[in-house]
Amino acid sequence: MTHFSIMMLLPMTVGLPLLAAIVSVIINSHRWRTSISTMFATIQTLIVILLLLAIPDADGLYRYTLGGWGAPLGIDLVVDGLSLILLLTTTVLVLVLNLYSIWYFSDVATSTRFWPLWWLLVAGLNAAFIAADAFNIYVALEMIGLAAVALVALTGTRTALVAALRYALVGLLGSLCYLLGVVLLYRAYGTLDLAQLATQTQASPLTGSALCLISVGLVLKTALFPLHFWLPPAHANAPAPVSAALSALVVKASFYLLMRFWLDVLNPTVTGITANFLGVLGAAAILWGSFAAFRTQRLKLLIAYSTVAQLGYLFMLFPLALTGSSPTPLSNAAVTAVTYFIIAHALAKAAMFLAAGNILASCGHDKIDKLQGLVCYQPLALLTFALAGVSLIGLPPSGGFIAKWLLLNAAIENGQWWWVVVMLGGGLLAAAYIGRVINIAFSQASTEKSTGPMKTVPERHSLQVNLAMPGLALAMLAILLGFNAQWILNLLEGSIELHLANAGGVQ
Amino acid sequence: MTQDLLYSIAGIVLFGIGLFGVIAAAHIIRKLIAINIMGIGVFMVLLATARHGTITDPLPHAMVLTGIVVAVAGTALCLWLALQIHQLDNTTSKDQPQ
Amino acid sequence: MSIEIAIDAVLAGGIITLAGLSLLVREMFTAIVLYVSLGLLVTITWARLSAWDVAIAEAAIGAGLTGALLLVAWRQLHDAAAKTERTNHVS
Amino acid sequence: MFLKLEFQEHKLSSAGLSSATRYLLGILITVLSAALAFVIIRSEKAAPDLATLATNKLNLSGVENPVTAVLLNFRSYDTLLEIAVLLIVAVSILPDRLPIPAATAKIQFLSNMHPHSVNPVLVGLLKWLIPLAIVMGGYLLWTGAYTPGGAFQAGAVVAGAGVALSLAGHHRFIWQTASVRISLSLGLLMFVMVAAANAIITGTTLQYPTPYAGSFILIIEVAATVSIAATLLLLFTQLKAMVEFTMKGNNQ
Repeated sequence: MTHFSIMMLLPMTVGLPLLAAIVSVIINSHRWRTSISTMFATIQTLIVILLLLAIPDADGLYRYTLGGWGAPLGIDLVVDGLSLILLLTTTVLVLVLNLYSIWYFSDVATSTRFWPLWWLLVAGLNAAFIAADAFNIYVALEMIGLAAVALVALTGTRTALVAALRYALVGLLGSLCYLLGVVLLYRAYGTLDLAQLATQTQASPLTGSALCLISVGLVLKTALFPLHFWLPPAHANAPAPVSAALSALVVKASFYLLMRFWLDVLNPTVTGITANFLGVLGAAAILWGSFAAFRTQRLKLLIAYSTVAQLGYLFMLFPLALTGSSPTPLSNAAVTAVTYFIIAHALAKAAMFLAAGNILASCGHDKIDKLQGLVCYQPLALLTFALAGVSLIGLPPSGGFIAKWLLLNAAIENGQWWWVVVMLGGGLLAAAYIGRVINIAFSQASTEKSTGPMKTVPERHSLQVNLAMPGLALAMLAILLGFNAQWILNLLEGSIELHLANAGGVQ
Repeated sequence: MTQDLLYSIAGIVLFGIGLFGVIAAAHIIRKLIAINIMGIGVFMVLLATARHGTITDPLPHAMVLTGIVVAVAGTALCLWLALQIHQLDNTTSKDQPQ
Repeated sequence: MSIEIAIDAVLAGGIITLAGLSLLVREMFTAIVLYVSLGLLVTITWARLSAWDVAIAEAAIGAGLTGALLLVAWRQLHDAAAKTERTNHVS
Repeated sequence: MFLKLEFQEHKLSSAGLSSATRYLLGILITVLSAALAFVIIRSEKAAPDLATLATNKLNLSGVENPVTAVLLNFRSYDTLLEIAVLLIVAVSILPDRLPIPAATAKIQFLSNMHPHSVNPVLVGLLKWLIPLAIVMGGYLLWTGAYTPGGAFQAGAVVAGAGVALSLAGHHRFIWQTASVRISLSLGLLMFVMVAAANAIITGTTLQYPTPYAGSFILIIEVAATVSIAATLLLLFTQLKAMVEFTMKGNNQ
């Protein structure tokens, strides 16, 4: 019976956010809406923690048959260590961003739209992380895409609306490419269930085309280097908590799906050349993204370009896990490293966007050159930015350091030293663009008038502290992740081994 | 040449035409028409796949129904965004000369 | 059987032609009208593939509503453009 | 690629691509499409196992139309998420709430207004059309269990009646009322509620108890029809309302 009740938690990870969205559409009171959201966020966290505690008993994998029909006809939900880690990251960030948004969206007009869309986005993310059906993933991707677009448009400025429109077009294009790939798979294998596809796929031209289409769709949504053009304006012009969620979670959802298709579902069709191709694009993303971040004039754009660069590191996974002399143990090392990287980047980048949101709110602009003396009137935001920056650069005590160290290790053991050069270079460039901001923020203001805060600080002081705390907490978490790495590493290593083994085993 | 293959190929051609249009056209309405044509192409391949002689597979039909609704939702959101941008442009361009 | 295939071939050819035309014509209004007629041909195709549910939905939502939304949006963009042009001309 | 978006028709430019790029793009897409078509011709199709399976399980689904069975029983989770997609668009297009809560309470969804011009033919037609559309919607909804039709088609027909009503000009829709927000989210709400109720009754989310499967599906479909009709009508009237707003603004 205990097993039964734990299993019920899995569909609830989608059902609860949907319920929260419905309640926030119907309810008209701002105060009620925020307290109910906080309640839902807390319950969601509890559910994911319970799932996390129970998963070793279930041999690392839950499968839930919705409607009782079972895989080929019905839809299943699957959660393993990897998806649980992503669910946990999502739920922790949702909890923190929820608190931040209560203060950030105290303006009623925007908040009536924000809360329903926010919860629908969370529902879509959770649905994508636990999906086990190719078409179901399409619907979840559309949910994520459209909700993200609507959230970006909340800013209401022309730049934000144009960025949202471009994001929407790219999202629709990506989903259609993905869908055509799924259609080809259905044509060839007569099933949509990922586990069944994984057992049946053989290397054939049709499966290869399907992999290409699916990858193009998902890469477009993940914003890998030559297809990243839509990301910086969309992430830089959204409201602060939305920017944080977009960079930390939304692009990771499509990357997670890419991971599942390449390492697991369509693995037989993957060749070394295509894996290396993705790696090269990732390397280009690291260099180009960092360079663009260094050159840009606006703080939020800098952070967005940094996301483009950091996404490049994720794509190191494909050459490291899929090519090389002894693929089996090393592939796990690469997967662990990349998953660790996803968590570290999610925490640091969310913290950074929240800090930038506070700076933007208090200065009325985020032009980097005019941020002199920031340390005097926004010390907490700057501290958050610096701590998150430490993790992004990959300096020793942080989560980012462990993530990069694991990646470098995997590359060296695999004998692919050229990726090491790129990754170290990316770290140096990150130090350069983050150091540039810190340097200006600590420098003395040349003239009082041009640089001082627009609004008088004292009357909004309590609100300012409230707004600073969530970001600071996330930045601290990003650092602390480095101190307590072993716990997550154990969970990851155990579960990913099982995940890959189970992919072939479940019929 | 069977009905299945004929419509599968036609679907791929429509997908290609739409893809070209969505990249090469500049006007937002043209881009949206192109995206909808791409969608029709995908649905056509899917519905052709559903035909197995006398047997017709209902799963693709349900998938296409879902796809049509999602496509119209996406189109409407894009049009709404475009009109909002347009409205902003109009009000500012009217304010500036005066 | 061959007549059936001929009908299908004509339908598919018509759809592809309309799709190409709707992206090539200069007038946006014509493009939207072409897209709606494309939707009607597609509805017939779905019926030929014995997807009756899809055919009804395509006629109502795919061709009908999408076409209406496109037209309404086009009219606004067009009217406003004509308006600004006229005011610019007067001033 | 998407760096340039145009909203003005008289600038018939082509996304900033040079004609050489356009030709290259055209050739590239043609080659890729031809390759894909070739691959499809050469590869074999899977046996229709799922179609047989769906037919065999049809009598357990509570409906006789296989497509409705897939949409609302076998793969109802997809439909649930799809209705959530509609809610996303509805929420983002919904106009801002009125500032004074007291005033909102008195306003009803459908309110009378004086038309700019009366078209007797249209009004006469509407007297027939609207009841017919409602009956037609109900019929499509009911018949969806047996023959082609269902919530989406019924919702579209009812929304069509609403569009005709708004075009006649005697009525207008006020989207700021609480009843609108309830009808927009009703479909998703009922779906989630039914899923939760099933979890309690049968122990599995979205698994209907077999003898009542048809009734559960009908409950979901009725609620979904209301939401779909409301959402589609909202999409149309909101895009159209922006036209009237701009025209008024320009005339002043």
